Amino acid sequence: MVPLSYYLVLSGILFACGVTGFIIKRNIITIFMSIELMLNGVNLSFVAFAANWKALSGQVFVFFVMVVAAAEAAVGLAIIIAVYRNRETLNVDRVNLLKL
Amino acid sequence: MTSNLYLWLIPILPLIGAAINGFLGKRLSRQAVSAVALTFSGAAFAMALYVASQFSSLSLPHIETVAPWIRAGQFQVDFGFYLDQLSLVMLLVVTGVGFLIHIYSVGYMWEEGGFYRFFSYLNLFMFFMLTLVLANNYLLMFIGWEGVGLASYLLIGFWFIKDSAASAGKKAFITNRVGDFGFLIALFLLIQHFGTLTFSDLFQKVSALSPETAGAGLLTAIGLLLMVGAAGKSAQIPLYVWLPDAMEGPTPVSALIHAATMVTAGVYMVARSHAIFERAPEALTVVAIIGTLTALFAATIGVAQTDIKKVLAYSTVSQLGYMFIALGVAAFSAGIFHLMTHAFFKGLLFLAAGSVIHSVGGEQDMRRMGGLRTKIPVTFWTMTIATFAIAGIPPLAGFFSKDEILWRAYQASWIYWVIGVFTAFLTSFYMFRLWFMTFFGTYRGEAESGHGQDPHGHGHGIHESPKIMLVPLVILAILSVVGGWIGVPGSLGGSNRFDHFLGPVFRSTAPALNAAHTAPGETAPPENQTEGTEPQTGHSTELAFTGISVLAGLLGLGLAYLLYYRRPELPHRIATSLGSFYEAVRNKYYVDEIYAAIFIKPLIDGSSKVLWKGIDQGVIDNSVNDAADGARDVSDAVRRMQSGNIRSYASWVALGAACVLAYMIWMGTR
Amino acid sequence: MLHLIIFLVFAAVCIAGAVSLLVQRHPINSALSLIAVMVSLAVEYLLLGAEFVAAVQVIVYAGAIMVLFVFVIMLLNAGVEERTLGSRVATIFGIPAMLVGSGLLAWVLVQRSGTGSVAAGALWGDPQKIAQLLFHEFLLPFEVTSVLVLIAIMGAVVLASRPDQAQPGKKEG
Amino acid sequence: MNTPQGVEYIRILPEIVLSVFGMAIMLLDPLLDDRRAPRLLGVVALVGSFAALAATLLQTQSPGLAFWGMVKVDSFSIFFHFLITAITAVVVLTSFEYMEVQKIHAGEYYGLVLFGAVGMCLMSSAVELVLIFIALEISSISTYILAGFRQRAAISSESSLKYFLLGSFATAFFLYGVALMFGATGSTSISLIGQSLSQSPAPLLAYAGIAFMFVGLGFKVAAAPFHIWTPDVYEGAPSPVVGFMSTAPKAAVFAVLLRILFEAHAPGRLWLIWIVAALSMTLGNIGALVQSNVKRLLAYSSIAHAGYLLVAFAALPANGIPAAMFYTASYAAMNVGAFAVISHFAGSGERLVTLEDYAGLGKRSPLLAATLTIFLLSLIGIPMTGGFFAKFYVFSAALQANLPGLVIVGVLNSAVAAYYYLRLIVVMYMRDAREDAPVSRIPLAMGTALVITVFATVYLGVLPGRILEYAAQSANELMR
Amino acid sequence: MNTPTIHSAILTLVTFIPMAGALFLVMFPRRDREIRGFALLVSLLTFVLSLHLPAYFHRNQAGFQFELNVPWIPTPNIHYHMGVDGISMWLVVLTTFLTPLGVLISWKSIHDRVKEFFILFLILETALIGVFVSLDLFLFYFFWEATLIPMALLIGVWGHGRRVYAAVKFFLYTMIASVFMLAAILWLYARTGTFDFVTIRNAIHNGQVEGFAAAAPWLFLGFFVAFAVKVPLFPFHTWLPDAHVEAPTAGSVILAGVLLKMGTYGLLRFNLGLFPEQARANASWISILALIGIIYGALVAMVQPNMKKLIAYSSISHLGFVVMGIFSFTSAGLDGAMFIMLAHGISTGGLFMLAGILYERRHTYEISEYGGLATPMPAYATFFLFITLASVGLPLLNGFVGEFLVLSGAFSAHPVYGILGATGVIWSACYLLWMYQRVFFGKVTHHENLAIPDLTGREKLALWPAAVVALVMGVAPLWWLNAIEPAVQSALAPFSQLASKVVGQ
Repeated sequence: MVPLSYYLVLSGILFACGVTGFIIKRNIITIFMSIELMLNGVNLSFVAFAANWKALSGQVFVFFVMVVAAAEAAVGLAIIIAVYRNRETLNVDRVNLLKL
Repeated sequence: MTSNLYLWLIPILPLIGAAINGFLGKRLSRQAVSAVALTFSGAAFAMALYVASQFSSLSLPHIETVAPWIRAGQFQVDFGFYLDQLSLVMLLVVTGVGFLIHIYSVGYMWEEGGFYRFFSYLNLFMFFMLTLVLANNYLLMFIGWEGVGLASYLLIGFWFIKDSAASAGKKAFITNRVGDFGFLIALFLLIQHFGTLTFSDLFQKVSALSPETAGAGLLTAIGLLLMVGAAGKSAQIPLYVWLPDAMEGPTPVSALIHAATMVTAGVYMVARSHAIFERAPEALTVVAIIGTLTALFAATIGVAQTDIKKVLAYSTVSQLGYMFIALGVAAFSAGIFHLMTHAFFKGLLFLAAGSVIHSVGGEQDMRRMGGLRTKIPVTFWTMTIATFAIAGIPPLAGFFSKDEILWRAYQASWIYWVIGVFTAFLTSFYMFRLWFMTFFGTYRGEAESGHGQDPHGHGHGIHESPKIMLVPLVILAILSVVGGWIGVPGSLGGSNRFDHFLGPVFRSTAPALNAAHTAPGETAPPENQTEGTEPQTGHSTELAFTGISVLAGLLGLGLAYLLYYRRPELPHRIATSLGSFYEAVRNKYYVDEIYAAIFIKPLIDGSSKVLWKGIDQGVIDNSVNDAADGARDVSDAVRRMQSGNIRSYASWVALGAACVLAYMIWMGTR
Repeated sequence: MLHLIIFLVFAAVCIAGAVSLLVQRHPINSALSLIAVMVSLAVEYLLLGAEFVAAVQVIVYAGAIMVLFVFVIMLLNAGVEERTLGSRVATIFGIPAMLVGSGLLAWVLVQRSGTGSVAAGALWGDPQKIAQLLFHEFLLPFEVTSVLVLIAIMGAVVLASRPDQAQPGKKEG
Repeated sequence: MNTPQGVEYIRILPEIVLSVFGMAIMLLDPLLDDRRAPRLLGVVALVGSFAALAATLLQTQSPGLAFWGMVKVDSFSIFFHFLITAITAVVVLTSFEYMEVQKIHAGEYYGLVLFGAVGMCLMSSAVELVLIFIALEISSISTYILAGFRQRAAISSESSLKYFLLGSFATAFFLYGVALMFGATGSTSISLIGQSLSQSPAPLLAYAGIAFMFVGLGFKVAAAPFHIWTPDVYEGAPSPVVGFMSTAPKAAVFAVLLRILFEAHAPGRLWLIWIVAALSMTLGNIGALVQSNVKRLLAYSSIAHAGYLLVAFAALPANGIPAAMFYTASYAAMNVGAFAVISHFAGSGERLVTLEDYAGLGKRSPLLAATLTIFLLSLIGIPMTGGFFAKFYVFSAALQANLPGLVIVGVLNSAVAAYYYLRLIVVMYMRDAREDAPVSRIPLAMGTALVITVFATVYLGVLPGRILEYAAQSANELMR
Repeated sequence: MNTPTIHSAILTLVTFIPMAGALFLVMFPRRDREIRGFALLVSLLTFVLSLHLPAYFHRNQAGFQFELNVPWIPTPNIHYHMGVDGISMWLVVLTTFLTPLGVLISWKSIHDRVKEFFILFLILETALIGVFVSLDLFLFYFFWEATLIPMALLIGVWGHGRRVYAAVKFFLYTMIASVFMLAAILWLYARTGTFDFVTIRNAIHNGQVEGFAAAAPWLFLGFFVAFAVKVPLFPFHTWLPDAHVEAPTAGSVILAGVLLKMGTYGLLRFNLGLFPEQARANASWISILALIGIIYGALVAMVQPNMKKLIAYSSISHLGFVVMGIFSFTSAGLDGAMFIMLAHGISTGGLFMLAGILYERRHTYEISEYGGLATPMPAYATFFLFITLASVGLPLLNGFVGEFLVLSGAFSAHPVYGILGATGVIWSACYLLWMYQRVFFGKVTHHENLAIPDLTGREKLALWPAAVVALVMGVAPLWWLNAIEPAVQSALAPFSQLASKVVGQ
């Protein structure tokens, strides 16, 4: 018997960790991973709510999220490669040609 | 309206002349130009004579309304003309003297450049002056009022190459404007309280008011404001400063505008507004005081002037002062009488002076003249007549009018009389001083030294002026002799026809006279209740006073004779002994300098430094620009958000998200 | 009871993995810890009865996606990330905002999640039911995802392909 | 459990058409030789977008739900379909020249544009959060990629990276919002959510959900404080793409916002939107004041315009929704046009993008300058241009909702905004060109695009009635 | 000719013929001569057509005439509603009168981008006329804004020295101010559902607008700010000198002659027409601002070293008279205000033309650069003197009538204002005559001025009409006042209790 709120809080924590990672990490790939972490958090709450509402659509939603995540991963990593090719760095703090 | 005299033609005729000369004159020959000018001014004069001939058959005042001019709400002003004895006198003086001076000018200006310009200006002046005289409402009068100002501006600045001339013109116009400002305010008051500016209705409404209520101040205020206007136009203290400078203009101009006609407009206007003034005793008193002071003040200055025209100018100012004394004591007809005679002899004086200047090649400084008596006899004799006339030596014109004024002034208050007599003494003194210095003794200058601007001095020595200039001199001389005889006071066995003639105009004055007389404190003899009807008693006293004033005149003559004929070295010693005072007098009491210091300079500096540089650029523009810069700085600050660093961006997003979340939760929990 | 313990254990693992993702200095370690998070999440899904989701989680996420990550990390042989202080904003605003936000969120979730608790396998998401949904109600999204994947492929191709050497690699902008 | 019938396919016909053409392009790409490829593929894409336009017209006959309540065709969705496909067509036109000048893979480019359009169209017609989410991702990802299309330019890939990372970041927020919404109502269908929210007092979770969804969508429309990515991304991305992604996805996202906020009766939104709108307008305009790079300048201006648009969201639905719809339309017209001019003028490698480069354009190419001037005037909001009526409707809607404060902020902002648009006009006409290099003559496709956009801008400015009527009617349908 | 159709169509014709001409110019003539000639033709045609208005105008009839009212945009309910009354009619004629002169005066002075210049000039004319004839608030606002761009471009492209600064300043001042008006208009629309001026006015007078009482002060201010900047009233005036100094001659002529009148016209039409109570409540401080404008403008004008700046500041002073007259709420004041608007249009327009003529010859406006010009160019000096005197307010010239009426009106409403305002009579003489003396009198100081050519026939052609009109307006003002009076009376109707104090009760 696990209270629903536990799951939700866990998902919230994961989401928060993802946000934190995005904010503090310097390596672009890691930042991207943090985004994935956020998505995982979201997924957890979807599943939890699905269980809560006895509505399978929640679980289906998770599939789509995964697909999207996969797609994003492909595109994102491609972009990262492109950037790396142009700038020879993976440090976001050094990727700031565009400013002001 | 009995019969239509086409009064509007009188002013229009000179205007046509002005237009013709102005637009075409450039191509016309001098003969043609002068012909046009003379024709039209002469025609105006003829019209005036015709009107005079018809005069007896008219029902006075004779009013002709031509067309409406301005209408706003219930307030309306027409182009309308107003003819009564007063305007008739003015009409004749203006057209007559004006015509003569036109003739004179043909000779005087013959060699001048801009001949056509001169005559078109001169005709223009005639137009405005006649409009002023014939107007049947204050606004139309104001047209003429401003118009003559314009004409004088143009004519003073006729030799615009000379900066002094240009400045003098400007000075004249602006000083007049100051006066007109008062005039305008007076008009506004009239409009506000009487709703009309047309003389007939207006005076009707005014007459309804009794002088007692005048203490309420409305009429007094109006009167004072009108007086401001008059002071500007007629060169009274404190606005007289422009007139002496106005002598920069050609001499005929000085004669016509700054002696005979325009400067008397103020007198005419006050006389025209007698209905108001009579009900505003305080105003009248002010008029009298201003007149007195001006008369004295100007006379003293005149004593020390050496420029022949300047002397005449100051004498004009002081003579105008006389007229205002007359008005101030409600002796309107006397004032007008003096106006007329003064027009004759002062016009003559100027023309003669012009002839002198002409003959000595543009020299105006009396110290470089002398002994001209024999060389230019006609000028000399006419000048002599004029001088005696202005000095008030019987039986010349000036004597009667001046005597009349003095007598009436005495009736009001002895102070006026004393000052008046003293002024009369001064007048005759400086006039004879001029006379002696110019015509007697030995010639002190050399004709060849002509002023640059006045191309008369080429070569040939002193010569009498051409006929065309002398004829007007002679005519005016005659007038200066006989002009006074139409106003011989009863005391001298005359019947003062002039006074009787003008009587009807001022007859409506009964209620006010007490106030007018009692104002200065001296109680007037009760029998002098009405203008026009001379008191039967008191001829003896009047005669005595007449004697005194004549005496004063002769005294002046004597003194001048002593100082400037017998012992020409004396004046210098006196001057040195008087020292600084004499200096002050010579420099016209530094009035111009004072005005410059307390009005003009602060105004210019203030506007330039404080208003323009300070407020306009300093405060307003700067604040606007600062606002712009401020925006730019803020913009920079906003741009700083764009550090270009993804993590910062994410932080902003997170921050925003947190805020939104907090807000929504707050909304949800409420 | 056991149920709760399992949850807590794997929740702990989850959080530990997440934290280590943050603290690890080398991308590979971060990736590995992320995998740990995902696997333990799969267990949580099982606890919630979403067996199919759990399976997919392990296969697709932990398997495919993370492999991709690791591959890229290797490809670009990303080293230990250096300590650069490119963004003061992040420390001044970002972290506090994150803390506040997550605090609020947690409060909401605890306060008003509006339910009691869920039993193990409260809702049994077996493949059959899922398939039913996926191919009827969610048919359109399912089809549309194909477009999404298509785009992803194209994008990867375009971006990852070297720019043609028409004018040899000069950088602009 | 029955299979969908034909009419339901008509209800997604535009999307189908677009994706079919997209695939066609991908198949053709390898078959053609590189010289002729761009032009041909462009034509295909153009045909495709026009076909989609036609399909949209076809839709008007058959409104209604489809695919188990996933999509809903109503005049609202048709409006946005029409708008998006039109934008796509124009963007394709503007891209012809660009392809050749910049030497970039035409095939993928056009394919991505069309596929992106698919996502956007779906967003405007989807009534189910799952579908909305996927459609959103489609449009976003395609734009991420498009942003990075100038591979040789470092800034391009950087902008793509920024857009991508931050975009996914925001998507995560949106997704979390959806999750919470699902948790609050147990459903992901907007209509059902609407019902449950309108019946009982909304649970706190719903508020949180709205908050997170708003963050995600707000990011996509570049509303402050989620706007910061915009300038960088716009500056780096290829100009036609900027013209595309600053209008079409925004329109779609605004459609979604409208549906979520109004159709789902999202609670407690007024002041949130008030503040966000005011913030966006102010930050956007102020930030633009000192920009010297034209693309950046327009990026800031687009932030500001998002703000104006949000003003309508604060107003009452009855006249707020039509105002917003009209605004998206006119903004699309003028912005696409403006970026078309920019991309034509920028030349190869997009070198000429600073204000100084525009000096003397009035002399060097009067036509181009005049066109750009029209767009700028419209952006300022001078009467007789679409921009004016857009602002006008928005503000009057706000006034009818009794929000004078917001209107004052708005009008002041539009006055301030005049300054920086004016700067560009001033530079074009009143500065002398540094070098009088004649601008390359405008090719046919670009010319057509400019004509269309100019016409649209002016038409919306002179006879806005029809469009607004339609918008109002669709708003009523939405409310029902 | 005299059929109702032409009556309803005439305004549209007058308004849009210049625009049509501009479009034609865009396409056809190539050579500069043709362009100029065509522009002149169009403007003259417009002028002739506009004479139809006074010709068939029913004097002594209030209300709007030559009305045309057709729906334009259903939502919002915008009508194409045009019409003139005695007030706006003359301003239309003024515009059409000044435009040909502007074309003539810029005949030679504009040599590059001639085509664009005249196109913009004609467009500007259309916009200006539109402002005066439109009775639909939206239409009004449209034309109002439409005047902005051509004017700014005229200044910024064909101006001198700091033209860009001036143009931007002009644009921003007006733009920022007019958005407040837009807000006010929007509010009215939101409450009444119409833009029709007459409808709104009646609705307000019948108190059918809910929440009006509370909003009225702000609405009044909204309109007021927009107009005050245009006029320009004292604190908002600093854009004017810059704009004038930099603008090309024709630009200045139109700017001073017509553009400024938009502000005073707006005050008269909208601030008085829609918010009588507010107008009366705020009259005091507005009049004081006007008063400051009169004196301040004159004093600052006196010390300007730059001829055009001087004239610009003098306009500030003159427009101060207008505002004072308007807010005296007396028929004399309003009549006078209207009359000054027209007179100032003619005389100041003339002055700017003259200044421009001088600039063409010597390329400077610095007064110190001149002196003694009366000798080399007498005809020019004469025209200049004449226009100067008209501007000084010499009786029988156009300046006087208006000033007199305004002052008497202001005086009867509030003596102190009247008196202080009347000092303007002195100032104007000071600065103008001083300037005249410095430019024309004395010896020629700069040798390059010795050979300076006098007026050419074309310039005379441009100056004569102005001079003649100035004279006619001074001699026969009734021709204008007759038409103005009824409109003024109806404008004053709501002020009846004040109107009882109208001069000459």
